[in-house]
Amino acid sequence: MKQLFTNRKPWLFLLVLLFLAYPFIVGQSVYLISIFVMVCVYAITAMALDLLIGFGGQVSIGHAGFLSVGGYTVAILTTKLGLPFLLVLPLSGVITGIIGLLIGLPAVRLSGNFLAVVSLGFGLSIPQIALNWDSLTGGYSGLPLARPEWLSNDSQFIYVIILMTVVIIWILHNIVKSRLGRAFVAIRESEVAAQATGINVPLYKTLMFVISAFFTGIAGGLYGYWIGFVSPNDFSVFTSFLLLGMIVIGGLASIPGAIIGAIIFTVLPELTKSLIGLTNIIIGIAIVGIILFRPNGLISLLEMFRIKKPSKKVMDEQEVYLSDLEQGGAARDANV
Amino acid sequence: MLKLSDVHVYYGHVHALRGLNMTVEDGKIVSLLGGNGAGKSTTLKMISRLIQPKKGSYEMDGQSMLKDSPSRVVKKGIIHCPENRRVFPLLTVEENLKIGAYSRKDKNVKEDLEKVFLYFPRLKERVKQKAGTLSGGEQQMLAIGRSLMGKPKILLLDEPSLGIAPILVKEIFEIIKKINKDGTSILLVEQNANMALGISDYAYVLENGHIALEGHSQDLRNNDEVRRLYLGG
Amino acid sequence: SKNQSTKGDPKEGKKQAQGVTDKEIIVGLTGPQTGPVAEYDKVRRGVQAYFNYVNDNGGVNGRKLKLIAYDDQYQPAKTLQSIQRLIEQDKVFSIIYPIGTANIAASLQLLEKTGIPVTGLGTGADKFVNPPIKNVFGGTFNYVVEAKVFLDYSVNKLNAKKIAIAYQNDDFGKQGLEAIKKNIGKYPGVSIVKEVPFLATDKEFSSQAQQLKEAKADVIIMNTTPAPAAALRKEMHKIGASDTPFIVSQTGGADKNQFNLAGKDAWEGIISSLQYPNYEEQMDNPEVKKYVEYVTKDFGKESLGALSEGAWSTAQVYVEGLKRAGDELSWENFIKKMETFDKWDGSFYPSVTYTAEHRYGNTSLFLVQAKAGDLVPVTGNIHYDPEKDKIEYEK
Amino acid sequence: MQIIASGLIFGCIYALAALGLVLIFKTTEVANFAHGEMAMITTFISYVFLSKYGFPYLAALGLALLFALVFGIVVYVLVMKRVQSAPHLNQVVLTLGLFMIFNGLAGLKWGYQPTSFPEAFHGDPFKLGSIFISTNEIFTVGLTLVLMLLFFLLFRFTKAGLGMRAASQDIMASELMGIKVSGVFMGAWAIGTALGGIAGMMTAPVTFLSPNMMGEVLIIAFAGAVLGGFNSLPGAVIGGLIVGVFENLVSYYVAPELKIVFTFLLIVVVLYIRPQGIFGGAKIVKKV
Amino acid sequence: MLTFKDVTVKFAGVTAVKDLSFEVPQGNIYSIIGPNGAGKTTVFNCISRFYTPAAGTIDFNGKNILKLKPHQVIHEGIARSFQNVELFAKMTVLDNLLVGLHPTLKKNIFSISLNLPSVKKTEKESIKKAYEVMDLLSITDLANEKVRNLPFGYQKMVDIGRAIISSPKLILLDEPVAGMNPVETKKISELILRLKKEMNYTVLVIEHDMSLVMEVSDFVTVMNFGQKIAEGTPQEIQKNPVVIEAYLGEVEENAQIV
Ligand SMILES: Nc1ncnc2c1ncn2[C@@H]1O[C@H](COP(=O)(O)OP(=O)(O)OP(=O)(O)O)[C@@H](O)[C@H]1O
Ligand SMILES: Nc1ncnc2c1ncn2[C@@H]1O[C@H](COP(=O)(O)OP(=O)(O)OP(=O)(O)O)[C@@H](O)[C@H]1O
Ligand SMILES: [Mg+2]
Ligand SMILES: [Mg+2]
Repeated sequence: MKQLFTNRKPWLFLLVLLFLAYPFIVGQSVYLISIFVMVCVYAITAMALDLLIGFGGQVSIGHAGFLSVGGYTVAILTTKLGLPFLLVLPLSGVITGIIGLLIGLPAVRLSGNFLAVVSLGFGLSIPQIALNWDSLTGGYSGLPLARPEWLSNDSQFIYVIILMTVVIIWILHNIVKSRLGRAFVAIRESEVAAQATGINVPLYKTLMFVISAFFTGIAGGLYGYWIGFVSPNDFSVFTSFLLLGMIVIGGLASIPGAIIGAIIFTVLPELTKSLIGLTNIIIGIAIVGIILFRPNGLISLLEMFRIKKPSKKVMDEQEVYLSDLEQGGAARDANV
Repeated sequence: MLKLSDVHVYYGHVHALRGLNMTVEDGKIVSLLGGNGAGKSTTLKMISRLIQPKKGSYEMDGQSMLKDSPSRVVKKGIIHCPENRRVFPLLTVEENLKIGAYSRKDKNVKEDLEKVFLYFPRLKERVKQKAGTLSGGEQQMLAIGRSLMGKPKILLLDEPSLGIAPILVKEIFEIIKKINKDGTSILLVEQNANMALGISDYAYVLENGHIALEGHSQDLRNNDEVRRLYLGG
Repeated sequence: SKNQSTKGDPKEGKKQAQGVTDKEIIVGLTGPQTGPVAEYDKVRRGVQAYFNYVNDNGGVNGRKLKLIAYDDQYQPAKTLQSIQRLIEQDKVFSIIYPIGTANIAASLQLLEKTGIPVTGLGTGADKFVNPPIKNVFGGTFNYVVEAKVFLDYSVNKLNAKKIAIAYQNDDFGKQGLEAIKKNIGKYPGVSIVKEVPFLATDKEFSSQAQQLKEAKADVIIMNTTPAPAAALRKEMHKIGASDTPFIVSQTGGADKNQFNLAGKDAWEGIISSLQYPNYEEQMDNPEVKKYVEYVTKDFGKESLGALSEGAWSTAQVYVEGLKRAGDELSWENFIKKMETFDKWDGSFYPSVTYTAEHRYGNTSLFLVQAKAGDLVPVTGNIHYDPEKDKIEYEK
Repeated sequence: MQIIASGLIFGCIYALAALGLVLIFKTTEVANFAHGEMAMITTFISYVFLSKYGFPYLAALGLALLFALVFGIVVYVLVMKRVQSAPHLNQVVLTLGLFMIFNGLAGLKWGYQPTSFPEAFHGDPFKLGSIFISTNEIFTVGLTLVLMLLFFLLFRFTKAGLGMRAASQDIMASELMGIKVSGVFMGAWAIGTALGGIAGMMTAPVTFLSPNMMGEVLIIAFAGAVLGGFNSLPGAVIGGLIVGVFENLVSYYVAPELKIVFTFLLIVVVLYIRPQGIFGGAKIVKKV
Repeated sequence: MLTFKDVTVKFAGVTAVKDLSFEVPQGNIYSIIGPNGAGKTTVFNCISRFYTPAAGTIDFNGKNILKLKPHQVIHEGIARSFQNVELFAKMTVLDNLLVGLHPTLKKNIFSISLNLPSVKKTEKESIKKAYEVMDLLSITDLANEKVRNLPFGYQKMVDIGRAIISSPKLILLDEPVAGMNPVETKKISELILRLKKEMNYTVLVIEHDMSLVMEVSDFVTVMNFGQKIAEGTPQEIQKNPVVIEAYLGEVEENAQIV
């Protein structure tokens, strides 16, 4: 864990700087800004997902569902109830969080593929529900929504997004390096031992889901506000898969890792857009290549440059191959 | 006969074995002593080819083993009974033992099974129990029994007495003597230095990665330093 | 200079809009090229093929057409980004054939704000053409209109009383359904006896087939994409319920590939609609020849068919618009000239009409029936008049 | 009645797809998300043999399966083997990557337009009591059961099966027992892929041949298999059948548009009651 | 302090513990020994509530702990170590110990999210505490090693450290010195004695290494086939023929072990 906690400050600082600078760099180009926004949306989601999977060890391949819920919450609350932005955005998190709770409750009893399927089902169901609950969601034709006046200008709105993203990074970072984060990892490593050390496993598992859903919901909310329109086919199972990809190629259980993953998977398709029909192949190749050659994710590249005795890094790399082979037994007993 | 010379093993940058030299004569019992982290388990892992040394040579009967895969090594009759048991938790006791004989071609597996049950009657009582639910000691018995099922030419035992009741410890050492009499050479890693020296012909003492001391067990047993460091006497 | 013009507000008078030089006109297109609905990429191929044809013949008023196409994987957010990119980075003159109802809806704000001309919408959704949007011109045959025609035909020509509807549970399937529900009142004594939804991704249709069988309707109308149509039809054939007249929307029905999907005898008798010549029948028609020749040359035989034919036609209309706009290629003027289309029949489409208040484009089609592996026309052109909301059959 | 029958038949298609999935998981502990796409490619290969070279059905099937065996081995040796001791999630995501690559490549090579694929047995459906059924469907059902039984016995009673089960639990210990783990895994991938191929060729006539033919099917198959316990072959089949029938009942009696939702609700409920799945076997308390 | 009354634990086919009764007095070091599979670990697993007895009661300071959930046990002041070390393999030694402090720390999600001073402070304190424990076990230099990379012996120590760090009233140690050589064993024995003397913890030990048992125990209970077959002071036990017959084996041999 240690290397997750050390040397974080410069990281955050750099990020914030980059974020603030970006709009100036790209100027008024809505296109570049919108790529940036999508990066933020996915970065938040990826971090939230990483909290659940990377730290807590609870698989979810339905997170796209939470994104949709967040988006729809915003759309519905603004158009149908006309609530103000400052109230709606938090609410998108809260309501998604509540959904997360509902998913979390059965999830507590499950693990591995069983959990995967439940979350997958959730991810598949949300669009169907959105499609058929016309009265609430506007069905197939989706819901348009307008930003409040003071945010109608993109180059203003982007600062809200930057702010949200930075704050969320900071909060999540606080959580994972705190007692909570340790408890999550403990559950991932050994539920038996976790219980023996007084960690209320069911409670914490649910908590993980709620937190993760909460922030994902906010991301979805930002998305809704940005696009100004939500529809059933905004986020598919495929999105959930990509999210998995992001956190793994970035480096599991690492906040910067999640962010890197998000950046790559949002920008890469833009680069390949014009190559007729190659998008998926290229993303696929990226995933395979990175996992093959950087088993601990791209973040392990950065760790090389950390001010730290290099031995550690090399160790880490060895580990995956060596220790896992050795610990294989232990690791697998865990699901006995 | 096994021969290791100037073996260096690294875990990442952790230099676990630093120029290890040792030989295991045919038909002998050789014990390998040393404190925590001395490199005993690493040595065994290296012999059974789970770990590739950075440097050094490792020969069996004059031919190098460094090309072989673990399974090849097993076929050549070197069986490693690993640290912390590593029984297959979801397989029954019986299946675990059968797996022990996996690489054997000959037909008389049944007899050996009976033999193991003779050594450890508790296992016979529990043939159908999942190994994962056995008690610590029972798992240890199973691990030893499992490695015996492979009809080893050379048997590598990593702390066989770990978690075993005193009375059974004696039996296990008896068993070791017996199979050694039947022609199996044995490399024995033990924390219970006293008993290990008691049954072994020759002994090595590891200290962070290299041999600090070696000699005939009897001599080491009377060596003051060894008494102080490993016999707690 | 070009850069100059692009900076300036496109709408100002004579100035040429962005994306136009003396040498070329840049046109933008976005649609799925990969993923579940990658088949829609045939649209790009159709348009590109026609542009190639035009360019081979000297282009439009000496300007070559350059198509920039992006893969949006059918995700609204990506569609929006693609369009932003087309407008800002690539400085295209106009957008042609954007695909998907939700996708276009997500981009609508941007399109209206910039005012860039959009021709040949890749959706028949009513809301984009009615009420009209200044810079947006309909393309794909309006789902609502098609449904109205089907209903009318069932009642007046097949004199059906009991109608069953199988609809794809998404934007276009449901619009058809609603249109029929809305209009059924106009036909006394006619009623909907069953509504059976299904998903575009469904593979298994036994329950739908069963329900339709039990409905004992006089006519079954199905709004669908190809695969479900074939699958459902196959299933109904299996349980021996394939003799009721069965009308399938053009998207799902007017494609001979259906014969090999559903099986020749299962597909026999299906009625569907077409707006452009069935190329296999009309190889003698020079226009069709060109189409077949160019699509095959550039993208291979498998790219022929309804989707690329529609795209080709859309491109024809677009190019005609450019021609009419002449050398003054400002957005303003182009839009003005687009609005001069009046029952134009220079494209595959029977007749294309755009006015300030009428943006449907083509509102005429004819019905075909599956007979022994062919799609045989069973009506002349059927015209729908949006102003009067009337349907007239041409002999 | 017809509804249930058709449900069972389509359930068999899920089951077939699930078999290979489970086989690979049982040995390598990896849920192979590329399974469907590998099946799809195998099916295309067989189609090429059928249509281009006009091979008879059986020959085409044989050759395709041969290809599948090799395909599985190649995927394992070139990709999966090198991460076999990495965390399982990484391996799963890796298969997601493969999924995208295979799907994309197939699209480039064969295009996305669905085409029809011949059934193993032709002949019109006939009436069996109140239900319509075709020879081919009966064949599909039979095939599913036979294959399931075959591999079930393999795992239970053969030495190879024992080795596979051991390898899935503890790679290092298995190596020490003289089990050639990479060999075992390779076998699993080869056979699993071949099974997938069969599934593909049984699915294609129904879903039509196209790069996306397996997507949906595999997701449901996966769900069904997990419902069945995911490391049990009979479980995979039962799970597939349950889902198949349930889907049909929902779409006939309740709401076709919501069948996915209901199906997964069912799965959630079942798993809540039996977290290890129907055939998951009693969950063992971890011994500490 | 801890009272077992007629506790019986059954598993499919096996009766692991049968009508077992014993009482651990406050401030004592109390050992349970017995042949393999006698049911010792099962006793521990009942106390930490992983298993629930088929019959009998377990009281801790007069409170029935069978009512508790596993994670609540430690709040009563009962911590444990595991026989086959059960650590958080991919966490560092330090983090493993910090998790041990979990029950003692406040967990207000908001103050944590905002990393308020209160949180900062308690985090610092717990890290300090962790280092103290590591010093106690003289593994400080391993603080930032992942435990999975430690040799077995050290893992044992970390396991013990994680148990004692939350300063519980009762500590359960399951074979603390398995896999340690006599010298290291001595160190642990001394540690245990210090725990009793300096911090007056109560300790319940399972161990097969008689040298430790003889040195530290105030009282010993011997189990076999899930039942108590003898109890008494170490010396009594060592002489008890039943125990020798069932567990120790002839005396002269293990004279050298001690
Ligand atoms: N997977 C690993 N990664 C990094 N270092 C390791 C790994 N395994 C062992 N080591 C280091 O190698 C050295 C030798 O370890 P080894 O397990 O061989 O010691 P040992 O003699 O078996 O100790 P014990 O008697 O406690 O089992 C130790 O310093 C240990 O920290
Ligand atoms: N979950 C279980 N299912 C079936 N049998 C079990 C289970 N847990 C324990 N047992 C059996 O109960 C008996 C007691 O186990 P326990 O672990 O308490 O023994 P122990 O006294 O700790 O032995 P050791 O000294 O070897 O650790 C053993 O025979 C074991 O096989
Ligand atoms: Mg060791
Ligand atoms: Mg025990």
